[in-house]
Amino acid sequence: MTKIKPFYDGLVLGGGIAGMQAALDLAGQGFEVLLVEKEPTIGGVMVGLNKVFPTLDCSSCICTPRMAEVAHHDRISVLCYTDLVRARRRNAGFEVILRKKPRYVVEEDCIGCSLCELACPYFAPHEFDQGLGARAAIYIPHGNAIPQVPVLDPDYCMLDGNCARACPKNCIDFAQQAEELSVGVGSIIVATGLRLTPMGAKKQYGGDRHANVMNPLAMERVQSSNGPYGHILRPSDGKIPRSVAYVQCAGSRDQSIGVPYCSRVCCMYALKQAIMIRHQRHDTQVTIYHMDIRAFGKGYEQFYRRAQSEGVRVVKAKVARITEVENGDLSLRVELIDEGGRVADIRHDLVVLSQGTIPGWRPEGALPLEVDDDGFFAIPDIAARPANSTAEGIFVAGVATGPKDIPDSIVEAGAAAMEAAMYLDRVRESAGEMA
Amino acid sequence: MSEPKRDWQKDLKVFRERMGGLSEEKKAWAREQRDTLKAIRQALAGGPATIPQIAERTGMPGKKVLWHVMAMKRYGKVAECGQAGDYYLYELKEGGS
Amino acid sequence: MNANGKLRMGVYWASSCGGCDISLLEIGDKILDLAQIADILFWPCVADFKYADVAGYLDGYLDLCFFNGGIRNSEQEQVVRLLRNKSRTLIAYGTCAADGGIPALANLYSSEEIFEASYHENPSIDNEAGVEPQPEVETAIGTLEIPRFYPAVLKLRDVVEVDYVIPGCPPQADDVWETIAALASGAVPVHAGDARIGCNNRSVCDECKREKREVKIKELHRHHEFRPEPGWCLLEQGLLCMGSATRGGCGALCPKVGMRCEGCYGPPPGATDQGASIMGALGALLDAGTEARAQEMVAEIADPTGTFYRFSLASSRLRVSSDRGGRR
Amino acid sequence: MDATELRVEPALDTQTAWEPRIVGFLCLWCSYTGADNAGTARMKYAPNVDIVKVMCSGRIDPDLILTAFAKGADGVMVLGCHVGDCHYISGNHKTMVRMPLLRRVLEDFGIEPERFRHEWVSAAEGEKFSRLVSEMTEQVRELGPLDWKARLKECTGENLGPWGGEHP
Amino acid sequence: MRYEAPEKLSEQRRNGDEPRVGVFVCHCGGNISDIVDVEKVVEQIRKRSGVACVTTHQFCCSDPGQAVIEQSIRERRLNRIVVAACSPSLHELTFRRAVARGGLNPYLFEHANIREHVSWVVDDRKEATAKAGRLIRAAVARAARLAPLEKRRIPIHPSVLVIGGGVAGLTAARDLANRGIRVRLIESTPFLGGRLAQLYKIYPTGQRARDVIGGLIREVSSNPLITVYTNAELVEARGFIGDFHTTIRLVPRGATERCTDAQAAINACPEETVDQFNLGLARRKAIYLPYKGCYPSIPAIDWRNCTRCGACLEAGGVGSIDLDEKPREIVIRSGAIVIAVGLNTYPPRYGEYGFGQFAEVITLAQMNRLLDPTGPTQGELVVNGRRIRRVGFMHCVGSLQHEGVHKPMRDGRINQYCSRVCCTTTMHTAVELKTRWPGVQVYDFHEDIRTYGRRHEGYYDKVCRQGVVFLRFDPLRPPRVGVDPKGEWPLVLRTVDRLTFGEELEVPLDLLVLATGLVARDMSKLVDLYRCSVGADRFLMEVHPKLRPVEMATFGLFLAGSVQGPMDIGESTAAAAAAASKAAALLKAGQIELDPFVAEVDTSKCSGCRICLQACPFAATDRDEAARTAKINQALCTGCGTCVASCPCNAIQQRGFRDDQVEAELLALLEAEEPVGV
Repeated sequence: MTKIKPFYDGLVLGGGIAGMQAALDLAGQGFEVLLVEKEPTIGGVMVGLNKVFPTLDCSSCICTPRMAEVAHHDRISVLCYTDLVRARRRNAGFEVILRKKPRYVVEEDCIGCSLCELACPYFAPHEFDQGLGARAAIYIPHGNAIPQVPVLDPDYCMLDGNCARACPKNCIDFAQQAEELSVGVGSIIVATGLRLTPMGAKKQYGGDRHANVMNPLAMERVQSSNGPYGHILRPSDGKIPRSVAYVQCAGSRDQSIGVPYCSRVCCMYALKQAIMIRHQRHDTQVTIYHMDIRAFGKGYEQFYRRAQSEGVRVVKAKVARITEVENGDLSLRVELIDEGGRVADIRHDLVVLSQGTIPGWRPEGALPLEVDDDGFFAIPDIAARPANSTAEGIFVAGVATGPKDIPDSIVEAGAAAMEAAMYLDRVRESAGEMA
Repeated sequence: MSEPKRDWQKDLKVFRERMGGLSEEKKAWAREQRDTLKAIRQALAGGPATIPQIAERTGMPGKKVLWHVMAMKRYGKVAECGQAGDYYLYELKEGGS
Repeated sequence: MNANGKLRMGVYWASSCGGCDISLLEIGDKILDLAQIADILFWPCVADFKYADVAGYLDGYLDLCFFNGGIRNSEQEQVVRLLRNKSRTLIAYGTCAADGGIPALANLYSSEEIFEASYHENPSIDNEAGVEPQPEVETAIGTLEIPRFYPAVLKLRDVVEVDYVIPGCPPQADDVWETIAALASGAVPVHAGDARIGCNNRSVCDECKREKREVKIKELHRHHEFRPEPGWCLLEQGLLCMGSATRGGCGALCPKVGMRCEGCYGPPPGATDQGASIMGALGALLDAGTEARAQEMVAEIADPTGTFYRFSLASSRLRVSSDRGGRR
Repeated sequence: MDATELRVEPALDTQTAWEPRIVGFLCLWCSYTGADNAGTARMKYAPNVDIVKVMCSGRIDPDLILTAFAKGADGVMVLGCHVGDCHYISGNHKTMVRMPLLRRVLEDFGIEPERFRHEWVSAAEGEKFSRLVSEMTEQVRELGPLDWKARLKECTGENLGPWGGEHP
Repeated sequence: MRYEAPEKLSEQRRNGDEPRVGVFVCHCGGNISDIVDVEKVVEQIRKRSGVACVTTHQFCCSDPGQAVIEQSIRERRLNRIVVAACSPSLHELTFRRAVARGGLNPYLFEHANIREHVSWVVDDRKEATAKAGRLIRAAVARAARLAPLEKRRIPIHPSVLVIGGGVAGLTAARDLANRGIRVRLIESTPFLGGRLAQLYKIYPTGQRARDVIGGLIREVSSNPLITVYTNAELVEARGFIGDFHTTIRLVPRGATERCTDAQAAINACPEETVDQFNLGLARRKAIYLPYKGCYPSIPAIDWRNCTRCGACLEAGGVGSIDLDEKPREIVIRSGAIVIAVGLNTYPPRYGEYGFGQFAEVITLAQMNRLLDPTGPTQGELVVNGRRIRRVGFMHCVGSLQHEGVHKPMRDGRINQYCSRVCCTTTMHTAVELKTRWPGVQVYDFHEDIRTYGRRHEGYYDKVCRQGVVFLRFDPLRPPRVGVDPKGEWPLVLRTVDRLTFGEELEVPLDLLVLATGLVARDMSKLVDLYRCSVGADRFLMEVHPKLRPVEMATFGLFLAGSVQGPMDIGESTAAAAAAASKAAALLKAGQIELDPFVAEVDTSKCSGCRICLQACPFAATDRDEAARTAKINQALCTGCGTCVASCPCNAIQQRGFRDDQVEAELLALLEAEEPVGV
């Protein structure tokens, strides 16, 4: 971990794939960058994915080298587990107040050996595995986390000092407290990513009540070889699912829950997860109930057809409701559109809800930025300057400007870095002229 | 390094005070987890079992059993050892108690 | 040298087809000159020389010995050690002496398998009693010994030091004559720097005039089912030409007439294992695209080991097959 | 398979206890990282595979594998990025051709197919890596020593020439 | 591969480079030493020849640990360093830096991973100790043969060539110039603006396309760092990253800057031809300006239709036109190249949904020209002299094609892919239509509606509310277009609607708009010159859609916009800015620094078999025609070593992974368990 300097050319908010790419592209052009991430590790959503569409590359194989590149870059400083308190315009740039949350571990001394984690006897729901797996009360977020430094979760810590006793470097620091930092920055790139609509958003689907109705990010973890189960199993009883359903637009294109827009990636990840299920269990049936299959990107339609040829059933239908029947199985009331709207009750033993994508963070006054009625940051000139926010000197990339797949996020991050670089040049030029 | 050596025991004491000690709720949670793990270990003492089998032996819901068994598996206390129908079998690992 | 100023020369034939002996005659008219510059003191193929005659010579008495064939049995080993001692210049003559040659392909089989094939299985064998040669046989006239059969064919260099190697199946007449002539005049024969006569320091591709189009191999072919386009690299056309993994010097004789190089000059300089060389290259050349197609293409190759190591098995990394099985 | 099951009881006479010697050629970007991952997750597996790291599985010359066998390895593993994941676009496409070719040659030499394993291991597949290593070790253990070095000596018998059976 | 190790070593010794290896074994605070018997390992390693010292440390990676390494290098005259600790992915860089601070070349360092690969995965102390010993002795053997290496530094010529003058090319050029970088932009047609200039309004902002492109052109044309060449054809290209030389041919435009009265010259021209800018919906002269406000504002002569009659010359005034100017060739040098040549719309074949057969069947792009008040009908909805009342939109014309249902393109391939922008463009156009002419009845024939992007769904919702009728067809049984048997309407469309029990419907129309897909342009020249990779969809292929989405496999070539695949305007500008960002990073650094693990050819062993030329995924292997051997372009080599394994003569070696280095490591691993020294 590098020492934090008093001034940076660019502040990147968010250490997901878009934020990392923006930081790399800005630092690549010679600027000093501070990357701030709220979680204890960089990597964002992508590092938790199993494979990525349409190439079925392993997600962490793509994401971890990026993370290492960011961590080792001479011109990038990384601050994990840190929130933005506020940024105020100052001179041509911004004064930024950050709040570094206590890890209770001295980052500089830790050697990432996880002896503390192994010494802790308590299990808490593991965020990285979407709660389906467990972790100790002190834990390294995951095998590919950067930094490889544990974080102590006081909510689950029983304060018995097992971890400190096990640490070979005496770096458990119970005296640590949140610390406020003030940094000057020339420009800001916001790449704060996404959240999904709550599992209970659509009452009739019972995502928050039925054990075997899963969220797609949890499914990614379940499909990963280093995931909570190591196999695809259902959460209610560890059964190998024989019939899996995907309910598309379960939180998108739906005015009733305030997400009227298309979440853009759900069709593709559903197809991808379906293929992965079929690869792991040839005899498991997978059905995708959808409104339209939006396979619009490069190679996506081909991927859609591949999924069908590999036995994934794609059915144009509306799912009215999901009810739990015996043994944790689920019954879906479905209106089959291509059969003239026939209504049927269909049983599955696992259901994945393709939830809507909503903004990962709202500025709430921390940044002088406007948001659109869709909740994402407003972009005044989305066609010609897609990375420029409503505030001068602040740029936006990735899902912060609307749902997006990984390639589009990465490309937009490059654009945001370019805009920030041009802005910094402009500011310097005028400062030079004034002097 | 000129910094004085960290005294974690002292720090922990202060930390404990700052956290207001252990709440009853938290103590109960820890107790329940201990009991759950103990029950699962007992259920597995007789040999490998599936999640529904453990659930039946312990009288706990499958979801809870699965979660704890997977926790034990992650930290090397339980291992997978074959399959029975649509379920995997789990067994206690030596030295994993 | 003899008092008459002639080279004292020996020729011997061990584990090989004998073609090398004949190839000495390919020098043509020069055979008459040979008589002018050399006295042949030992050449069992041509006249009835006895080992005892040779054993009687002082060490280093022979100026030159052309030894062709590898070492497969105890007699051959004794003779090569004898000739080594008696020869000032011992030349591993021909591919079998140099790298084991075709007889060394038997190294892929155990002795038992070889005997089984040679004395029982082959359809042309008439051996109802199932007799196999024994090293020692008691007869009325006493114990008869025949040479002991070795578990593998060895190249000459595994047994004795050699002064020069002339590879080729068979070697080229010019090289033979130039070597004899040079030694007769007291000069060192022209070699490639590593005592290899008739070789250059590159692969056959260097001498091959066929055009490379830098296209990948879409499909593999065998000679009898495919007529290659003239003037275009045979390998790129899908014939498993060994030229790129074979020591040059022959002038790319085979590719010149539309036949794939079979690799008789052994591995190129810098390489030890001819098979590894061509396998490395094929990795870059086969246009498989998918894993399934790669496996399909590999499966299409008839006898890869025999193709890649046709002449150099005895000098490959592994050299002999395991007695646990090997090829059936 | 669990690694602990594979470990034989330590023999009383450690001098004579044979342990499989296996060389693993791993590409840096996926498979080596996968092996690291197994370590980070503290997955126990057989200690018999020693890793030689290369930048890309496309660098793994068949000659290296033959050398490993000739010089005493009982088994060889070649692990690279999955097809499509190659850090160098298509380096592993060459591996994908070379390894099946080599496998056929090794079989002709009488080296059991179980002694040579070619697999794709991604950076996240620490579990797969540890499983493969343990499986491979067990397979080779069942076959016993290959000991090609001794085999070469045996076949060349007393005939060892000036180079003692080694290559000049 | 000859076993060269002994010679190499003796050679090293002769050169006075006798290895003195310093080995540092890390305890990692028990993480290693609790399992591995470090002392025993030290004893074993100490005995090995070439090892000058073996030191242990609690934490080698800590500041004091690194200081010990630095100090030992100086005090014990070490010239090779081995650290046995955690994974190199964590600390290889740390130790290389420490080695450099100690005064040694950082590549004389070898890392043995005895934590992740030993102590964390082996339970048994004896086994772990043995394995750690093997790994360390292998590292020592390898280290003894290491040679100093330097990072490669390749200078970059300080300018960028942008190919293509559409929205992506202009954006990239503008962005680069804004960062102070010299840009040359070449455009193959006489005017800038590309396809965007032909659009009417763009989604999701509803801006006039011409305003967007006009603003961009103004920024580009007024920036002194940008030189624009129109009517420029690619002729030849040489060079590589840092120093490309591209030859272009400049075709004269006929009119000169002294042409003050362009309109007079145009009016005087007697030759008329199809107006391609208006997609064949109008006609223009052989000397022309595509639209008012185009750039350059000087007219151009369409030489194919010009008869050189001289009428324009007389009308335009002295010096205004030059009919005799010859094309000239210039060479543009650049450090990087941005490719932004865009794409085409799918050309429907004759009879496809009645296209060409009926004047009332037009494409979506033509519809956009009709809606434009400056277009051929001054924005009136009149086709074939008839005011339009019933319009149908047909989706996926030329996209989402199926084998056996659709006729293949000229290269024998069908277009399986989705063209991405047509659904939203259709919805956007339908909104415009229903807003301007609420009485017009609109039908929409689709398979799926893919309004995926931000605010796209809004158009879909809006047209639904505006009463557009949606009919869903089966892609395997596409609708058919014919003449209305009743003669009431010019066209009738018959389709099976899957939304209403699959009944066959007849929809009479007086205009059918084909939402034609997007296809790659013919880029054969470009592909040939720069050795670009092309996908099955005929678009240029990026190195990796996620790792390097705007870069080509050949270093220094960047992709901007829809040359890569269908994109809308916002996506194109984002991609262009991303490409500009990559190019700017390259140019600003002035040089690139690359890992030193490159391949090199020993020309004395190379036989010129060209196998390596096919092995390299990055076209770094090339041929030296004079020497008839291979050569490796250090600027392009990525150091994978694939060519090394491919060379049958072992004439190629990879620095840092030479055969003798890898083999020494291998042999040390395979040594008998109790080593007796080398």
